[in-house]
Amino acid sequence: MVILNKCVLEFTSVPENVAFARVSVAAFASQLDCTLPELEEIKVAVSEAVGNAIIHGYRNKADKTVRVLATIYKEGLEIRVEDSGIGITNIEMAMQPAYSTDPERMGLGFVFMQSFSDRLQVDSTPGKGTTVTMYKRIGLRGAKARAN
Amino acid sequence: MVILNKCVLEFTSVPENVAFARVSVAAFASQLDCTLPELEEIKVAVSEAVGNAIIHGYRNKADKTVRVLATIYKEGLEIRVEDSGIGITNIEMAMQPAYSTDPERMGLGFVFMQSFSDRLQVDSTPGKGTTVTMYKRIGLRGAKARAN
Amino acid sequence: VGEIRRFLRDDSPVKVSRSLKETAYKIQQTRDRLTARLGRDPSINEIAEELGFGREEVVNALEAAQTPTSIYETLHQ
Ligand SMILES: Nc1ncnc2c1ncn2[C@@H]1O[C@H](COP(=O)(O)OP(=O)(O)O)[C@@H](O)[C@H]1O
Ligand SMILES: Nc1ncnc2c1ncn2[C@@H]1O[C@H](COP(=O)(O)OP(=O)(O)O)[C@@H](O)[C@H]1O
Ligand SMILES: [Mg+2]
Ligand SMILES: [Mg+2]
Repeated sequence: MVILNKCVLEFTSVPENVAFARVSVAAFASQLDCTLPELEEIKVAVSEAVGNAIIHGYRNKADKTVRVLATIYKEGLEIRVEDSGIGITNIEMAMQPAYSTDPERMGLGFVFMQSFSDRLQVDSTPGKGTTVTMYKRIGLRGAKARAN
Repeated sequence: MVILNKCVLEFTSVPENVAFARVSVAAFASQLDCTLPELEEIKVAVSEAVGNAIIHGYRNKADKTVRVLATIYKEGLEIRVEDSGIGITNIEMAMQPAYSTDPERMGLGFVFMQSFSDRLQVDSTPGKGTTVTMYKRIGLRGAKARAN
Repeated sequence: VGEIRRFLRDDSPVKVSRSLKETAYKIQQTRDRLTARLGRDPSINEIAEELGFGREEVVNALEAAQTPTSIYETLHQ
Protein backbone atom coordinates (compact mmCIF):
# COMPACT_ATOMS: atom_id res chain seq x y z
CA MET A 1 0.00 0.00 0.00
CA VAL A 2 1.24 3.46 -0.90
CA ILE A 3 1.95 5.68 2.11
CA LEU A 4 0.93 9.27 1.42
CA ASN A 5 1.69 10.82 4.79
CA LYS A 6 2.79 9.79 8.26
CA CYS A 7 3.00 11.26 11.72
CA VAL A 8 3.99 10.19 15.20
CA LEU A 9 2.81 11.80 18.43
CA GLU A 10 4.53 11.06 21.69
CA PHE A 11 3.21 12.54 24.89
CA THR A 12 3.05 12.30 28.66
CA SER A 13 0.47 9.90 30.12
CA VAL A 14 -1.78 12.55 31.64
CA PRO A 15 -5.55 12.64 30.99
CA GLU A 16 -5.34 16.13 29.44
CA ASN A 17 -3.51 14.58 26.51
CA VAL A 18 -6.47 12.46 25.46
CA ALA A 19 -8.13 15.54 23.98
CA PHE A 20 -4.82 16.70 22.51
CA ALA A 21 -4.32 13.35 20.76
CA ARG A 22 -7.92 13.31 19.53
CA VAL A 23 -7.73 16.76 17.93
CA SER A 24 -4.24 16.16 16.50
CA VAL A 25 -5.10 12.87 14.83
CA ALA A 26 -8.33 14.38 13.49
CA ALA A 27 -6.39 17.32 12.05
CA PHE A 28 -4.01 14.87 10.41
CA ALA A 29 -6.80 12.62 9.13
CA SER A 30 -8.74 15.55 7.68
CA GLN A 31 -6.19 15.45 4.84
CA LEU A 32 -7.96 12.29 3.77
CA ASP A 33 -11.15 14.07 2.78
CA CYS A 34 -13.19 12.05 5.22
CA THR A 35 -16.72 13.05 6.14
CA LEU A 36 -17.50 14.70 9.45
CA PRO A 37 -19.14 11.55 10.86
CA GLU A 38 -16.00 9.61 9.91
CA LEU A 39 -13.90 12.27 11.63
CA GLU A 40 -16.07 11.86 14.73
CA GLU A 41 -15.49 8.13 14.72
CA ILE A 42 -11.76 8.68 14.42
CA LYS A 43 -11.83 10.99 17.42
CA VAL A 44 -13.77 8.54 19.54
CA ALA A 45 -11.50 5.63 18.58
CA VAL A 46 -8.37 7.64 19.41
CA SER A 47 -9.84 8.81 22.72
CA GLU A 48 -10.71 5.27 23.76
CA ALA A 49 -7.34 3.80 22.80
CA VAL A 50 -5.30 6.61 24.37
CA GLY A 51 -7.52 6.62 27.45
CA ASN A 52 -6.94 2.88 27.84
CA ALA A 53 -3.17 3.32 27.54
CA ILE A 54 -3.18 5.90 30.35
CA ILE A 55 -5.85 4.43 32.64
CA HIS A 56 -5.21 0.69 32.23
CA GLY A 57 -1.75 0.40 30.67
CA TYR A 58 -0.11 2.89 33.01
CA ARG A 59 -2.68 2.69 35.83
CA ASN A 60 -2.87 6.50 35.75
CA LYS A 61 0.83 7.00 36.41
CA ALA A 62 1.57 10.42 34.95
CA ASP A 63 5.29 10.04 34.12
CA LYS A 64 4.98 7.58 31.23
CA THR A 65 4.84 8.05 27.47
CA VAL A 66 2.08 7.17 25.02
CA ARG A 67 2.87 6.93 21.30
CA VAL A 68 0.36 7.39 18.52
CA LEU A 69 1.26 6.70 14.90
CA ALA A 70 -1.05 7.74 12.10
CA THR A 71 -0.47 6.75 8.50
CA ILE A 72 -2.45 7.93 5.50
CA TYR A 73 -2.56 5.44 2.67
CA LYS A 74 -4.14 6.04 -0.68
CA GLU A 75 -6.98 3.76 0.44
CA GLY A 76 -7.38 4.62 4.10
CA LEU A 77 -6.04 5.50 7.51
CA GLU A 78 -4.11 3.47 10.03
CA ILE A 79 -3.93 4.57 13.66
CA ARG A 80 -1.65 2.81 16.10
CA VAL A 81 -1.62 3.52 19.84
CA GLU A 82 1.26 2.13 21.89
CA ASP A 83 2.02 1.99 25.58
CA SER A 84 4.74 0.21 27.57
CA GLY A 85 2.42 -0.49 30.46
CA ILE A 86 1.14 -3.59 32.23
CA GLY A 87 -0.17 -5.33 29.12
CA ILE A 88 -3.24 -7.53 28.72
CA THR A 89 -3.23 -11.19 29.76
CA ASN A 90 -6.37 -12.28 27.94
CA ILE A 91 -6.89 -10.09 24.90
CA GLU A 92 -9.99 -11.89 23.69
CA MET A 93 -11.70 -11.44 27.04
CA ALA A 94 -10.61 -7.79 27.27
CA MET A 95 -12.24 -7.08 23.92
CA GLN A 96 -15.64 -8.52 24.92
CA PRO A 97 -18.38 -5.87 25.07
CA ALA A 98 -19.03 -4.71 28.63
CA TYR A 99 -15.90 -6.44 29.95
CA SER A 100 -13.77 -4.27 32.21
CA THR A 101 -11.24 -4.98 34.93
CA ASP A 102 -12.53 -1.87 36.65
CA PRO A 103 -16.06 -2.26 38.10
CA GLU A 104 -16.60 1.49 37.74
CA ARG A 105 -16.07 1.37 33.98
CA MET A 106 -18.37 0.30 31.18
CA GLY A 107 -16.06 -1.84 29.11
CA LEU A 108 -17.14 -0.32 25.79
CA GLY A 109 -13.81 1.11 24.61
CA PHE A 110 -12.97 -1.80 22.35
CA VAL A 111 -16.56 -1.81 21.03
CA PHE A 112 -16.09 1.74 19.75
CA MET A 113 -12.67 0.93 18.31
CA GLN A 114 -14.12 -2.12 16.60
CA SER A 115 -17.06 -0.22 15.19
CA PHE A 116 -14.69 2.41 13.76
CA SER A 117 -12.21 -0.01 12.25
CA ASP A 118 -12.33 -2.20 9.18
CA ARG A 119 -9.47 -4.05 10.83
CA LEU A 120 -8.58 -3.90 14.55
CA GLN A 121 -5.53 -5.64 15.94
CA VAL A 122 -4.46 -5.76 19.56
CA ASP A 123 -0.96 -6.97 20.43
CA SER A 124 0.03 -7.14 24.05
CA THR A 125 2.65 -8.67 26.30
CA PRO A 126 1.96 -8.70 30.03
CA GLY A 127 4.54 -6.51 31.75
CA LYS A 128 5.73 -5.08 28.41
CA GLY A 129 2.85 -3.11 26.97
CA THR A 130 0.07 -2.95 24.42
CA THR A 131 -0.29 -1.87 20.81
CA VAL A 132 -3.69 -1.23 19.28
CA THR A 133 -3.79 -0.92 15.49
CA MET A 134 -6.89 0.30 13.71
CA TYR A 135 -7.29 0.48 9.97
CA LYS A 136 -10.16 2.20 8.23
CA ARG A 137 -10.81 2.46 4.52
CA ILE A 138 -11.48 6.07 3.62
CA GLY A 139 -11.79 6.93 -0.03
CA LEU A 140 -10.42 10.09 -1.56
CA ARG A 141 -13.09 12.50 -2.68
CA GLY A 142 -13.47 15.73 -4.59
CA ALA A 143 -10.42 17.52 -5.91
CA LYS A 144 -7.96 15.09 -4.36
CA ALA A 145 -9.66 12.06 -5.85
CA ARG A 146 -9.79 13.67 -9.28
CA ALA A 147 -6.08 14.49 -9.06
CA ASN A 148 -5.27 10.81 -8.53
CA MET B 1 11.71 25.00 35.65
CA VAL B 2 8.94 22.53 36.40
CA ILE B 3 7.73 20.60 33.35
CA LEU B 4 3.96 20.08 33.46
CA ASN B 5 3.45 18.36 30.15
CA LYS B 6 5.40 17.42 27.05
CA CYS B 7 4.73 16.22 23.53
CA VAL B 8 6.71 15.37 20.43
CA LEU B 9 5.35 15.40 16.88
CA GLU B 10 7.25 13.80 14.05
CA PHE B 11 5.93 14.01 10.53
CA THR B 12 6.70 13.85 6.84
CA SER B 13 8.06 17.02 5.23
CA VAL B 14 5.01 17.76 3.08
CA PRO B 15 3.30 21.18 3.09
CA GLU B 16 -0.03 19.70 4.31
CA ASN B 17 1.64 19.01 7.63
CA VAL B 18 2.18 22.68 8.37
CA ALA B 19 -1.53 22.96 9.24
CA PHE B 20 -1.42 19.67 11.14
CA ALA B 21 1.52 20.87 13.27
CA ARG B 22 -0.14 24.24 13.84
CA VAL B 23 -3.41 22.75 15.12
CA SER B 24 -1.67 20.10 17.20
CA VAL B 25 0.63 22.52 18.98
CA ALA B 26 -2.24 24.95 19.50
CA ALA B 27 -4.41 22.17 20.98
CA PHE B 28 -1.55 21.20 23.25
CA ALA B 29 -0.84 24.80 24.25
CA SER B 30 -4.51 25.41 25.03
CA GLN B 31 -3.84 23.53 28.28
CA LEU B 32 -1.91 26.64 29.32
CA ASP B 33 -4.96 28.91 29.51
CA CYS B 34 -3.69 31.24 26.85
CA THR B 35 -5.89 33.83 25.16
CA LEU B 36 -7.06 33.62 21.55
CA PRO B 37 -4.53 36.24 20.35
CA GLU B 38 -1.76 34.29 22.10
CA LEU B 39 -3.01 31.14 20.38
CA GLU B 40 -2.88 32.91 17.03
CA GLU B 41 0.72 33.92 17.66
CA ILE B 42 1.60 30.34 18.57
CA LYS B 43 0.03 29.09 15.35
CA VAL B 44 1.85 31.63 13.22
CA ALA B 45 5.19 30.90 14.90
CA VAL B 46 4.76 27.13 14.42
CA SER B 47 3.67 27.57 10.79
CA GLU B 48 6.71 29.73 10.00
CA ALA B 49 9.21 27.43 11.68
CA VAL B 50 7.76 24.24 10.21
CA GLY B 51 7.37 25.89 6.80
CA ASN B 52 11.06 26.91 6.91
CA ALA B 53 12.11 23.36 7.81
CA ILE B 54 10.24 21.97 4.79
CA ILE B 55 10.89 24.72 2.23
CA HIS B 56 14.43 25.76 3.12
CA GLY B 57 15.82 22.95 5.29
CA TYR B 58 14.63 20.16 3.03
CA ARG B 59 14.24 22.23 -0.17
CA ASN B 60 10.72 20.83 -0.51
CA LYS B 61 11.85 17.22 -0.58
CA ALA B 62 8.83 15.26 0.63
CA ASP B 63 10.54 12.19 2.11
CA LYS B 64 12.15 13.83 5.15
CA THR B 65 11.04 14.15 8.76
CA VAL B 66 10.32 17.27 10.79
CA ARG B 67 10.23 17.08 14.59
CA VAL B 68 8.34 19.46 16.84
CA LEU B 69 8.70 19.35 20.61
CA ALA B 70 6.35 21.32 22.83
CA THR B 71 6.86 21.62 26.58
CA ILE B 72 4.49 23.24 29.03
CA TYR B 73 6.21 24.72 32.06
CA LYS B 74 4.45 26.27 34.97
CA GLU B 75 5.54 29.65 33.63
CA GLY B 76 5.23 29.23 29.90
CA LEU B 77 5.58 27.28 26.70
CA GLU B 78 8.62 26.09 24.78
CA ILE B 79 8.33 25.07 21.15
CA ARG B 80 11.23 23.48 19.34
CA VAL B 81 11.25 22.73 15.61
CA GLU B 82 14.01 20.50 14.24
CA ASP B 83 15.05 19.47 10.77
CA SER B 84 18.07 17.54 9.48
CA GLY B 85 18.26 19.58 6.32
CA ILE B 86 20.83 21.86 4.67
CA GLY B 87 21.36 24.11 7.69
CA ILE B 88 22.03 27.85 7.79
CA THR B 89 25.51 29.25 7.17
CA ASN B 90 24.96 32.73 8.53
CA ILE B 91 22.25 32.63 11.18
CA GLU B 92 22.45 36.31 12.03
CA MET B 93 21.91 37.29 8.42
CA ALA B 94 19.09 34.75 7.97
CA MET B 95 17.24 36.29 10.90
CA GLN B 96 17.37 39.84 9.50
CA PRO B 97 13.92 41.18 8.60
CA ALA B 98 13.20 40.88 4.87
CA TYR B 99 16.21 38.63 4.31
CA SER B 100 15.47 35.56 2.22
CA THR B 101 17.58 33.28 0.06
CA ASP B 102 14.54 32.96 -2.17
CA PRO B 103 13.72 36.15 -4.14
CA GLU B 104 10.06 35.11 -4.28
CA ARG B 105 9.74 35.08 -0.48
CA MET B 106 9.31 37.90 2.00
CA GLY B 107 11.86 36.95 4.61
CA LEU B 108 9.50 37.65 7.50
CA GLY B 109 9.33 34.20 9.10
CA PHE B 110 11.93 34.92 11.75
CA VAL B 111 10.31 38.29 12.43
CA PHE B 112 7.06 36.53 13.39
CA MET B 113 8.91 33.94 15.47
CA GLN B 114 10.82 36.73 17.22
CA SER B 115 7.68 38.74 17.93
CA PHE B 116 5.99 35.66 19.42
CA SER B 117 8.91 34.62 21.59
CA ASP B 118 10.31 35.97 24.80
CA ARG B 119 13.39 33.99 23.88
CA LEU B 120 14.24 32.71 20.39
CA GLN B 121 17.27 30.56 19.73
CA VAL B 122 18.42 29.23 16.38
CA ASP B 123 21.05 26.49 16.25
CA SER B 124 22.22 25.26 12.90
CA THR B 125 25.03 23.31 11.31
CA PRO B 126 25.40 23.50 7.54
CA GLY B 127 24.74 20.06 6.07
CA LYS B 128 23.38 18.77 9.39
CA GLY B 129 20.21 20.71 10.11
CA THR B 130 18.52 23.42 12.09
CA THR B 131 16.79 23.70 15.46
CA VAL B 132 14.61 26.67 16.31
CA THR B 133 13.65 27.04 19.97
CA MET B 134 10.99 29.51 21.05
CA TYR B 135 10.02 30.22 24.61
CA LYS B 136 7.02 32.28 25.61
CA ARG B 137 5.89 33.18 29.12
CA ILE B 138 2.21 32.42 29.50
CA GLY B 139 0.82 32.97 32.96
CA LEU B 140 -1.91 30.86 34.49
CA ARG B 141 -5.20 32.62 34.85
CA GLY B 142 -8.65 32.06 36.25
CA ALA B 143 -9.49 28.74 37.86
CA LYS B 144 -6.05 27.24 37.34
CA ALA B 145 -4.24 30.22 38.81
CA ARG B 146 -6.52 30.16 41.85
CA ALA B 147 -5.89 26.44 42.29
CA ASN B 148 -2.12 27.00 42.35
CA VAL C 1 -23.16 2.20 18.60
CA GLY C 2 -23.56 5.81 17.54
CA GLU C 3 -26.59 6.10 19.78
CA ILE C 4 -24.86 4.65 22.83
CA ARG C 5 -21.90 6.86 22.18
CA ARG C 6 -23.98 9.99 22.22
CA PHE C 7 -25.49 9.00 25.53
CA LEU C 8 -22.24 8.00 27.14
CA ARG C 9 -19.79 10.66 26.20
CA ASP C 10 -20.22 13.95 27.99
CA ASP C 11 -17.28 15.46 26.12
CA SER C 12 -18.61 14.34 22.78
CA PRO C 13 -17.29 16.52 19.99
CA VAL C 14 -20.44 15.79 17.98
CA LYS C 15 -22.13 19.03 18.93
CA VAL C 16 -19.11 21.04 17.80
CA SER C 17 -18.67 19.51 14.41
CA ARG C 18 -22.32 19.88 13.48
CA SER C 19 -21.26 23.21 12.18
CA LEU C 20 -17.72 24.18 12.96
CA LYS C 21 -18.20 27.56 11.39
CA GLU C 22 -21.17 28.29 13.57
CA THR C 23 -19.08 27.22 16.53
CA ALA C 24 -16.25 29.51 15.51
CA TYR C 25 -18.74 32.35 15.35
CA LYS C 26 -20.04 31.49 18.82
CA ILE C 27 -16.50 31.43 20.13
CA GLN C 28 -15.89 34.95 18.87
CA GLN C 29 -19.17 36.15 20.41
CA THR C 30 -18.33 34.51 23.71
CA ARG C 31 -14.89 36.07 23.67
CA ASP C 32 -16.40 39.54 23.19
CA ARG C 33 -18.94 38.98 25.94
CA LEU C 34 -16.32 37.73 28.39
CA THR C 35 -13.94 40.55 27.51
CA ALA C 36 -16.67 43.03 28.44
CA ARG C 37 -17.47 41.17 31.64
CA LEU C 38 -13.89 40.55 32.81
CA GLY C 39 -12.25 43.68 31.49
CA ARG C 40 -9.53 41.59 29.83
CA ASP C 41 -9.11 39.03 27.13
CA PRO C 42 -10.52 35.70 28.38
CA SER C 43 -8.42 32.55 28.29
CA ILE C 44 -9.38 29.65 26.04
CA ASN C 45 -10.31 27.73 29.13
CA GLU C 46 -12.78 30.42 30.17
CA ILE C 47 -14.29 30.51 26.69
CA ALA C 48 -14.52 26.71 26.60
CA GLU C 49 -16.16 26.59 30.04
CA GLU C 50 -18.68 29.24 29.06
CA LEU C 51 -19.61 27.30 25.93
CA GLY C 52 -19.47 23.86 27.52
CA PHE C 53 -16.87 22.56 25.04
CA GLY C 54 -13.41 21.17 25.56
CA ARG C 55 -10.71 23.76 24.93
CA GLU C 56 -9.08 21.57 22.29
CA GLU C 57 -12.38 21.59 20.44
CA VAL C 58 -12.33 25.38 20.58
CA VAL C 59 -8.90 25.29 18.91
CA ASN C 60 -10.20 22.82 16.36
CA ALA C 61 -13.25 24.89 15.45
CA LEU C 62 -11.22 28.08 15.07
CA GLU C 63 -8.73 26.38 12.79
CA ALA C 64 -11.48 24.79 10.73
CA ALA C 65 -13.20 28.13 10.26
CA GLN C 66 -9.90 29.68 9.13
CA THR C 67 -8.77 27.09 6.66
CA PRO C 68 -10.67 27.59 3.43
CA THR C 69 -9.22 24.52 1.74
CA SER C 70 -10.10 22.20 4.57
CA ILE C 71 -12.71 19.49 4.53
CA TYR C 72 -14.87 21.53 6.86
CA GLU C 73 -15.43 24.27 4.34
CA THR C 74 -16.45 22.02 1.48
CA LEU C 75 -18.94 20.26 3.70
CA HIS C 76 -20.73 23.36 4.85
CA GLN C 77 -21.19 25.29 1.65
N1 LIG D 1 -3.68 -0.39 26.96
C1 LIG D 1 -4.15 -1.29 27.86
N2 LIG D 1 -3.33 -1.83 28.79
C2 LIG D 1 -3.78 -2.74 29.68
N3 LIG D 1 -5.05 -3.17 29.72
C3 LIG D 1 -5.92 -2.69 28.82
C4 LIG D 1 -5.52 -1.73 27.85
N4 LIG D 1 -6.59 -1.44 27.09
C5 LIG D 1 -7.61 -2.18 27.56
N5 LIG D 1 -7.22 -2.94 28.61
C6 LIG D 1 -8.06 -3.90 29.36
O1 LIG D 1 -9.20 -4.19 28.58
C7 LIG D 1 -10.39 -3.90 29.32
C8 LIG D 1 -11.49 -3.42 28.39
O2 LIG D 1 -11.18 -2.16 27.81
P1 LIG D 1 -12.33 -1.22 27.31
O3 LIG D 1 -13.19 -1.99 26.35
O4 LIG D 1 -11.74 0.03 26.80
O5 LIG D 1 -13.20 -0.95 28.61
P2 LIG D 1 -12.91 -0.03 29.88
O6 LIG D 1 -11.80 0.93 29.54
O7 LIG D 1 -14.21 0.67 30.13
O8 LIG D 1 -12.50 -0.95 30.98
C9 LIG D 1 -9.96 -2.89 30.37
O9 LIG D 1 -10.80 -2.91 31.49
C10 LIG D 1 -8.55 -3.34 30.67
O10 LIG D 1 -8.56 -4.39 31.62
N1 LIG E 1 15.17 25.42 8.68
C1 LIG E 1 15.94 26.14 7.83
N2 LIG E 1 16.90 25.52 7.11
C2 LIG E 1 17.67 26.19 6.24
N3 LIG E 1 17.58 27.53 6.03
C3 LIG E 1 16.64 28.21 6.72
C4 LIG E 1 15.77 27.56 7.64
N4 LIG E 1 14.96 28.48 8.19
C5 LIG E 1 15.29 29.64 7.62
N5 LIG E 1 16.30 29.51 6.73
C6 LIG E 1 16.96 30.58 5.95
O1 LIG E 1 16.63 31.81 6.55
C7 LIG E 1 16.01 32.68 5.58
C8 LIG E 1 15.00 33.58 6.26
O2 LIG E 1 13.90 32.82 6.76
P1 LIG E 1 12.49 33.53 6.95
O3 LIG E 1 12.69 34.74 7.81
O4 LIG E 1 11.52 32.54 7.41
O5 LIG E 1 12.12 34.06 5.49
P2 LIG E 1 11.61 33.25 4.20
O6 LIG E 1 11.14 31.90 4.65
O7 LIG E 1 10.51 34.11 3.66
O8 LIG E 1 12.80 33.15 3.28
C9 LIG E 1 15.46 31.75 4.54
O9 LIG E 1 15.33 32.40 3.28
C10 LIG E 1 16.48 30.62 4.51
O10 LIG E 1 17.57 30.96 3.71
MG1 LIG F 1 -11.51 1.88 27.78
MG1 LIG G 1 10.09 31.41 6.30
